[in-house]
Amino acid sequence: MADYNAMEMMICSAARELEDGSTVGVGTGAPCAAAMLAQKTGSSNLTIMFEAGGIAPQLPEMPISVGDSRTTWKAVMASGMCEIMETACRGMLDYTFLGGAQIDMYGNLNSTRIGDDHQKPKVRFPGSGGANDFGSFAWRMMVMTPQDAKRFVERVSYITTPGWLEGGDSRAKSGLPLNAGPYKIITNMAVMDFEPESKRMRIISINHGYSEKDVLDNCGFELLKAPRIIETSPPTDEELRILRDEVDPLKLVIGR
Amino acid sequence: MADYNAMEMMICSAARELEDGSTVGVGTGAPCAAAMLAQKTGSSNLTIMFEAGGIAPQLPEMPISVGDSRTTWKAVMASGMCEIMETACRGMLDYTFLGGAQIDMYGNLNSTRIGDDHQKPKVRFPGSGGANDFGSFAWRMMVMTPQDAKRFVERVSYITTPGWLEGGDSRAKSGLPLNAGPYKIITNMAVMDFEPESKRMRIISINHGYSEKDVLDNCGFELLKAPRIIETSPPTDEELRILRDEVDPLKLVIGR
Amino acid sequence: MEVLEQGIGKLFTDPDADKAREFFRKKSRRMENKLMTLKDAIAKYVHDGDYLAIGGFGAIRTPIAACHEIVRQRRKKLAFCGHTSTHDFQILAAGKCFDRVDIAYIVGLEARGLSTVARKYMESGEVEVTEWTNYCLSARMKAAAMGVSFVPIRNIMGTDTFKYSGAKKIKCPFTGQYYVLMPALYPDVSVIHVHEADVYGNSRIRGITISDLDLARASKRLIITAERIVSTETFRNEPTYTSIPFYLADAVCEVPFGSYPGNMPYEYFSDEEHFNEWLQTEKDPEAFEQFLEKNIYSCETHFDYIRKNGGIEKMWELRAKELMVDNNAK
Amino acid sequence: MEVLEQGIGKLFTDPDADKAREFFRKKSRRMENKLMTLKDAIAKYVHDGDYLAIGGFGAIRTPIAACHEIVRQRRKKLAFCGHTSTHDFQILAAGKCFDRVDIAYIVGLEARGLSTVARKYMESGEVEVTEWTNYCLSARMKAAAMGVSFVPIRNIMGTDTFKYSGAKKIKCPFTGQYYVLMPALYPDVSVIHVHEADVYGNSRIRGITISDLDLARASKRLIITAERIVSTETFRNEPTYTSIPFYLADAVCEVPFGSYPGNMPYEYFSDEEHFNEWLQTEKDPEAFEQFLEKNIYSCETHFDYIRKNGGIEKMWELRAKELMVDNNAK
Repeated sequence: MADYNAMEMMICSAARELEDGSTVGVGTGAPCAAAMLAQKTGSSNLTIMFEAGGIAPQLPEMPISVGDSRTTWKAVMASGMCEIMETACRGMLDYTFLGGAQIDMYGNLNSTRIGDDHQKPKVRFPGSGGANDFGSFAWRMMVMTPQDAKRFVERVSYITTPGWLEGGDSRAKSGLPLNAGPYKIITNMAVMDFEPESKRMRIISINHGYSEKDVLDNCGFELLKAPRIIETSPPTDEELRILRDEVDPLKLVIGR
Repeated sequence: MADYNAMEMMICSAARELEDGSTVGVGTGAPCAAAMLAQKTGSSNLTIMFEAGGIAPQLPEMPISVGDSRTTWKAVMASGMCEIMETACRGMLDYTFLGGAQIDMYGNLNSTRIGDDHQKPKVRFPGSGGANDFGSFAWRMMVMTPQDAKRFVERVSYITTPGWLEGGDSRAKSGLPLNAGPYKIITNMAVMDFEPESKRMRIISINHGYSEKDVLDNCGFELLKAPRIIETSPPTDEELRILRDEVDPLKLVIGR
Repeated sequence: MEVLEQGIGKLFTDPDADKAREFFRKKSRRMENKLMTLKDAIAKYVHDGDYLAIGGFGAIRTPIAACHEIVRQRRKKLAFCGHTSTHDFQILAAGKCFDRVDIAYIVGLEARGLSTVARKYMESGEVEVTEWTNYCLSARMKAAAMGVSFVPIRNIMGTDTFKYSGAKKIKCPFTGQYYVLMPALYPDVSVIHVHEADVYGNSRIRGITISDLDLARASKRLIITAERIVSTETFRNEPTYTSIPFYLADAVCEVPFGSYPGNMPYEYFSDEEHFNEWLQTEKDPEAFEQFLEKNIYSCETHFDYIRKNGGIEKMWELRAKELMVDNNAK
Repeated sequence: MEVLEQGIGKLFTDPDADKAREFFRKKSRRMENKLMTLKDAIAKYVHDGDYLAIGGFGAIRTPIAACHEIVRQRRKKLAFCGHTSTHDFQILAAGKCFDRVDIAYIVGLEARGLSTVARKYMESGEVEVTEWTNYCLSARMKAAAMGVSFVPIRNIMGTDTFKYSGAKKIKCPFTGQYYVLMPALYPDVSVIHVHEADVYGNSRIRGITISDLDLARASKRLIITAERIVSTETFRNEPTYTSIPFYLADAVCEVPFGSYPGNMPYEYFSDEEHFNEWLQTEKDPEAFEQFLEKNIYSCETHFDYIRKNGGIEKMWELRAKELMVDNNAK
């Protein structure tokens, strides 16, 4: 088996989720690498969109910003924020990748603050940016994140971006677009999805080198388990070659 | 005094209303001719806008349509319907000229139908087009029309475009933008404005060759009179020369 | 949300944003070749009973060839979006293709006059109507393009245009001011004529866009007719100028002079003689039947129609008129 | 209009459309020369206490020179629109120019990391905040650009982002679905950096527009900074490509490299070394004070700043990087 690091594992896992012929809204870093890898490994007809306006670029290298010139390199359109978010709201955006300082059992994300005083927080993070927008509108929201119990918490202290909210049908009742929501959570240890009724996070596959116990120990809430938990397919040599040589030769993402 | 026809008289009257440094939304025909004449006689800094999207063209000839190529000839911008109407709604459109099959004492206009059965009208007209939009949003709405009692009716049978509605403060109460509304009505016989309190149409000047009686006889409702009614200044030789030689040399409008 | 007043007009489309999302979820986003004949595109994507919208401004950058094809294929019981419609309306009324109309501007051809046939059809009682304004319908398309079920605007209050519309009047909860809400308009199918498109549907419009950017986004199915098919590199080299991205389009048809006898900005001016012929001939039902037979029913393609009305010489004459240059073509 | 739920965040601007109309009624629509120095433009149009919005995407096509000038002129107590803000926010936070922020994205510089100084300022309790998302603020600008007091959108429901926002939740009277209403955002003043402008303010943007088309229309006062002043004929010859018409602009300033050290699409890439210097220096308050003195307070113009950071050679290096070509310049 090829030698690879956790970031490479996550990117390869994520890339496989991106169906050919679909659309994905991505940020910088790992999500962008996953989308680029997907395009080069079977999903050549995957359309990448950036919140600032770039549509279907032929990315020559990893962007530094979701609005920098690379995001419109040989793009079919250089548009704007409303074009992208309204395309997503109309139901034309299949996937998005998001992150945050905290994630909870329903896939809710906190990227706003730690501390109870909103006007004087202990730690201030950037806020939603376009995360809540993509997370509200994309049919399937995914997260790629390192797994630890401080990040995977029972309830996030502040819901910046909606997951399944309080689980069950609470998201459907909230007024957010129907049938959209968190789909897969991809960590260095495992891949999780959400149990269809309760909308609670559950393990569906565990990465090579980790045990179920590792996954449970590094999660701050009780993870459900899929009826059958498999081993996550490790990256293939071909995936790794493309990721290292073509997607991220400067190791901006996979070198971390 | 120069020899001129009624249309020339109306266009010259209308042109004088268009303050330099202002914006005007116009249609084809006489309004467009008035705006072009104004630009060549003291209001060189008048910006013409067309509902289909043309902004500040240097009109080379009279357009046939408010969307044809002439409306963007050497324009500063070729935009769209929302750009124009929303610019007007924001309060950036000073004047507009409208017309209709009927007009009433409050300046309400009918360009939709005659007959009571809406689904099967006696006579069907084009409808609002952009008239209601411009009439709702422009600060000052003007009308250029031949005057007769069939057209100037007590109450229009259908309000396509709002004038002062039922007079008084009824327009302000309706929800339409405040302090905008009908301003001047320019006919072959006279110029009318609206009495500030009642918002009823009143004579402010009478064209050379017509009497007050002519004006009253050719109006289907009781016209109020301004404290002082003057004679409308007739077209000057210079105005006529420019109108005939530069604005409408093919007599598409002034030949009618 | 308290509705203070509402129009009595019927809505001919469903403004529900979640239902629209379900439709768009299944719509292809593949960058794949969508080139086909106009005949096939109309056959495949315009069905009896559909809600149809036509791009352009009645006789400017309007897909006239597509309007002819819809008449030729004898589509019936369409609902029609009568937004800035002039010659397009006249053609579809001649074919009695629709029986429901959202009206902003119909039966007229601006400075050219009114269509006798279209007017008679609208006075017949055979057509169900709901009243709006041009901006109302633009705003309804914008709401759909935004993926929501309504937007608030400030016109039509206090008028019969409101009374016969399908709008609702409410109070803004931030300011206490009145607004009318425009229900989103998601047409079943639209046709938009553009200057340049690639085989995937990426499209460029020069000059005014009227309401076509929103219309392209609001429409469930979209047929692009283009003056010219160009390479995809044309778009990728200047992505700033793309008006419509590929995933909105279902079909792409190359139709040179596709807006004739209308005006195509930067390409050709309108054929005013031919418009006059339409308007005059309409006054005699029998002559008009022959006129339609000649100009629509017996034509196989838009080129046939053009050949019967001056052919390529006429096109270059209109081109010279458009550009305001002397005509050098032979 | 029944409000079902509402955020507790304060609105820092008035969404009233009639009050905005009264302002716009008096705004000049004259096509007159508005060219002035950036110094004069900021002095004339940006006042203490104003609500300020900055165009671009934080470090892309962002009027960085204008942000420096605002700090240099020591503007205080501004309200700031924290929409897609990165380096612009970092600069204005360094100057403590604002004490109220509508937050969508702040304190971060995307993949580059977080600004220590901006973060500390936001954790100090000195700044009043209301929470939104990037699209929320875009939609708020769109509402203002439309000349209305709100638009409905479909995000943030059920989240704390809603709870700390100034939005209101209602039911759509057409469909019964829930929507959040975004109050219109009419900034007192905005600065937008463009590729080309004429002396009247007609402007062109190449590449992504982010939210600047709506922002230009929503703003009561608008300062345009441009890479290049071009002739008005440039616009009149291709009116399709005009992004901002002249009557929206109050001032036009020619500021070459005005987005440096940020990225200006088609012109120059970002100076990542210099960004890194900012982020590193911020960690040492004393060093950072000297850094600001050197790079902002002691500079007379943006050219001074550029000269201190690599000068014209650096600009041509960044140009080569932007275009992905070998650097041929000497």
